[in-house]
Amino acid sequence: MTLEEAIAEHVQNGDLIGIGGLSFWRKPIGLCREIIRQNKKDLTLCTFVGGIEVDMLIGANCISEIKACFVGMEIFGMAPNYRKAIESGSIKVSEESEATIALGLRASYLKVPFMPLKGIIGTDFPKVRNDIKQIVDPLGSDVQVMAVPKIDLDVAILHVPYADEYGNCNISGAVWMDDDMAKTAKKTIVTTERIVETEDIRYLPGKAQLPQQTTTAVVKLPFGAHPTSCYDKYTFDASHIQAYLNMNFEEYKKKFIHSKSHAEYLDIAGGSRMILDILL
Amino acid sequence: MTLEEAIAEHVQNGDLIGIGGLSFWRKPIGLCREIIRQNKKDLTLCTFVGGIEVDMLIGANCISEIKACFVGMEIFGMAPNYRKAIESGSIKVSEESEATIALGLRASYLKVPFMPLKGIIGTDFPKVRNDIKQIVDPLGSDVQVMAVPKIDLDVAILHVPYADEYGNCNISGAVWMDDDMAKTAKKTIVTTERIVETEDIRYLPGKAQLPQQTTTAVVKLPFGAHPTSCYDKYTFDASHIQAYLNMNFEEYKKKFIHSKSHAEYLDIAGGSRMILDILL
Amino acid sequence: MTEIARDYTTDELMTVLMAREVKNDDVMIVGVATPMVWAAFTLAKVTHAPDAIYHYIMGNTFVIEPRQVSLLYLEMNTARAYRFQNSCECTLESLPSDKLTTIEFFRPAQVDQYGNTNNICIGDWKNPKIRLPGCAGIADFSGFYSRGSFLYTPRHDTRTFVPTEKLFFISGVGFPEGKPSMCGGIGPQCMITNLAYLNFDDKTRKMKIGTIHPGVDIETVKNSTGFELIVPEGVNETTPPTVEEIALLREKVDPLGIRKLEVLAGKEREDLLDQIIQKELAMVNRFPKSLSIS
Amino acid sequence: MTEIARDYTTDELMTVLMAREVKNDDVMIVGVATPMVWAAFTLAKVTHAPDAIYHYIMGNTFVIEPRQVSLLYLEMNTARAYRFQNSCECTLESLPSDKLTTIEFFRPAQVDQYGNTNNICIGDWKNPKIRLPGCAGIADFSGFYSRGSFLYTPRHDTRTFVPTEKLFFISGVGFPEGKPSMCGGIGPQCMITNLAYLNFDDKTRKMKIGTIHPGVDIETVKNSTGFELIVPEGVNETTPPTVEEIALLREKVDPLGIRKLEVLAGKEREDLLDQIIQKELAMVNRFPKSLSIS
Repeated sequence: MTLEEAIAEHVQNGDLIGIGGLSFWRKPIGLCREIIRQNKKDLTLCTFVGGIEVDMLIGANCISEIKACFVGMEIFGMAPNYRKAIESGSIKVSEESEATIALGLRASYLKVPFMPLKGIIGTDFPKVRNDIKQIVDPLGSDVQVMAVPKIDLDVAILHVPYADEYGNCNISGAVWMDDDMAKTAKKTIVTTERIVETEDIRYLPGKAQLPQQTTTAVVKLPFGAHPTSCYDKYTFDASHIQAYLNMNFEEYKKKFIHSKSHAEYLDIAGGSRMILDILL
Repeated sequence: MTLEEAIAEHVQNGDLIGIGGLSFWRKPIGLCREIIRQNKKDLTLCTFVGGIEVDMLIGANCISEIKACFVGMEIFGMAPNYRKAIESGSIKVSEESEATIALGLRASYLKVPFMPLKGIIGTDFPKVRNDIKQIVDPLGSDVQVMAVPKIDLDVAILHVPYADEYGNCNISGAVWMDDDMAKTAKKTIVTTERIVETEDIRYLPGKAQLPQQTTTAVVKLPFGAHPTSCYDKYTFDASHIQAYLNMNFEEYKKKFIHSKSHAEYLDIAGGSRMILDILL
Repeated sequence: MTEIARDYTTDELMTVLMAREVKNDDVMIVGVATPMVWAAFTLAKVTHAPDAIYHYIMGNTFVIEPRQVSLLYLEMNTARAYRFQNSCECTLESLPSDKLTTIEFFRPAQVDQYGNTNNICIGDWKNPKIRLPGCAGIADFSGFYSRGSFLYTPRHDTRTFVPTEKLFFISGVGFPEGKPSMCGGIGPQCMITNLAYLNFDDKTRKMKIGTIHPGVDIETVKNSTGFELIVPEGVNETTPPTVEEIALLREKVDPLGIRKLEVLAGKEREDLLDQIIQKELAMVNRFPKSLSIS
Repeated sequence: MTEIARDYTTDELMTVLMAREVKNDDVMIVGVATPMVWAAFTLAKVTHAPDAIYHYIMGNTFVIEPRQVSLLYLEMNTARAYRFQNSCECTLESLPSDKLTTIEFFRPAQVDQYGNTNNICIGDWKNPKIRLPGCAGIADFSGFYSRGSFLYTPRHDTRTFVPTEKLFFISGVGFPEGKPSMCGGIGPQCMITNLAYLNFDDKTRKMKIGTIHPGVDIETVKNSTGFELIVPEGVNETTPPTVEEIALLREKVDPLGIRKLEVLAGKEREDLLDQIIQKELAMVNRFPKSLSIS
């Protein structure tokens, strides 16, 4: 299956999309770029810690709502399109903490409508989340907990370093929410640096954290996380992130996203020199 | 710390004890034998799938209550002391499924009094567990779930193949509930086949599933799971299990447990020949 | 190669029937102390379901390669795993996944006409005549499986097959009061016994005769069942094992006959157990993988 | 080796003060984009807390070995991990453990007199003047830590230090209304700034001056704080960094000065960032471990 087909077939306007990775690390940028090229609309994004991928999708007007506990460009600054969209009220925010996302996915996984959280009590989260409710222990103690709602993803989009042709995937570094997203999303689309044989996965640390049963489509896409990192292959491309922040988004989109094949994109982004820079 | 000290210092009469492993696999038998020698009383046992270790502790009158989803001798038959004790009403049973234990520990881990379970609805579990309650989604859907209570262990007793001197532990095979038990128990006592250096743990598959912060005491005790298995060192000792089932328990206790050092026990259990038989 | 075998035992027939339930894209859950199930899955794997995956509870592992059924070395599959599941994920993973086409066989001590099962006790729970080992995850999983749950017992008699009111404890949900469970699974699919292949009526959800094993008559099946079994018009005979299935089972899949431990009792069982243990200890390659794929 | 350094910058003073909070048996949580915290933990590790363990959120890893602070290669610590935490265990693990003596530094955009913090927005949440990146796990963890939570900011001014009514969003719980959080942690322990070391009054739980940095006067601290700061009798001066601490920090722990990105702004910051990136790309050994243990 090609990148184009994977997005065309599996992502619908209005879907709740889970994005794997964290911050500048192992984000499925190739898939996000394809979503932009196909001009998908009204998506709700759910990601643990969002960065450039969220900012790009907002800039391209693909997003109507965001669920994340952090969206920023880390040490490089704020995420400009994200800020602008929220400050102007053009997208909705579901205010999340790490645990509301982790437990929301876990609730989906266990097919229960909510999970109890001892935390966020005393914060202002409940004031802006009318789908979170403080309840007393139904088993009779007087302990107060927060009931936080399940998160049922329509599609999870993930990038991994290793996958086999069946969709067993190995993530060399941190898994973060990727496995819970893969298990709970109705569809899971994975891009991978490399296709390996199933037998080889057993020798990779962590083995197949994502089993084939949870994968809907696998597309081989080396450097598919660029300009974010994909451990243990390459680190993030700091220069590209700086360039992104210094350009108007329309300009960026025209130069790097529109009508660009993956190879063309990599060439424009610096080609071999860039690749040599980021490789670990 | 010695085996004697670990049990004497950390296990109190009346404690709720979590036992790691599953069935005939990686049970902390050395620790259980020491509990019997020290004649601890009124313990409540919590284990996922119990076998000979539960039967021994019941036979030795250490137990007043049991929480497990299965206790048996597998292909070898029923657990005689367990059957006798329940049929005669001499110990209490908290009827558990796999999920009520898994979620009970998870609730403890998250410091919430209960967890919602979509399951066991329609079974007779709620009839014999008045601490489980069917509730409706507090967030407003009409979904029914079971609220199952947290399990707060006083002590977890575990056997692992590899540990460092600080208590970082690697389990070569399945982890089962061991990590959740270690994380949630007030105290965690671990016996290990081998002491390794922390740096070496990173090369073991799964690395340190139990981190040092959760370990209270580590005792080196090779063959400490005998007659159950300890992957990847040895399998279970089928002959010993057969012998156990064919002996009166008082006889067994006198022959194999009382006043026996670990080396003496292994010798009586067949010594080098037995060791050569079980080694993988 | 569909020549029918003329000479097979009950355990072999049952194992073959269980194998036939496996689909090529299944995840086959291998529990603890269920060698007949393991043998059935491995037989399926080396015949019609080469891509099916083992999920060994012993080890919490996903494994592709088939191995000879073993009593002592089950855990050695761990070394072949391409996936581990840590902690309670294993317990909870199978539970809700719509994406897994899981197949699991449960062996109840009692079963009623709706496929509700009991593995907890014989007699009143508070004061049981026999305390059984327990139901492990049956209470959790039986209502969830999108492929349904699968039942078997080599003891087709009126102690095992009882009307709901004599089921001492519902520890696994079938079709409670004739309705599907609230948990979204499609319910029990079949009950494979030493006498017949039973399944469930689409409307009433009550157990019916699917096929009847060669040499068994309908009256025997009815009389061995403690509730009224639906008997459709013109019940067919169970298709017996093929020569190839029996040969594979005996020579490759389970040459030590470990599956038979599930059907034997008493002295006969003790002797077989001793024999298996001694044979396994004497093997040089203790966990052979030499299974020819047909 | 306790000779006091005469020449140090604000980032160096703050880093040293943060390092001093680490105890030898701590698990030090290194977040993302907090190089000053990483530098502080590494300085602690190579001075008084050699057994402390890094928990890198980047990688979900537990690591023992100290490495030179890096902008581009933080994730390479992954290869040195002796423990991984999969999935949401990472998020939830730190949350409740009574057994972990975790130390984590949070950098709030706003903080009130009770140590409640805001990282969500400036202005009304519904219509913010500035949308901030978010609080990540601060909402979850700040109330739980048995060692308390630790705060820092290099921007000690009345925009950061505000009275409760001007805190636009409580995204991290300190001592709400002067009481400990319901979650069992002991609450904020200190706030380390460019002007002073602040902590909390045992009775009122309100912020007070602990020590004041060399060269800063009490009036400056008070005037830079948007609420009434408790000023105890006879406030001491902050013990400055030692020569050794500064040398280690500059030469071994963070020779590229990555920590400074947390205190600089505008062009100065841009230039440093470029410089760091170019230097890191030019390094032959891109993630040096050559840290001398004193």
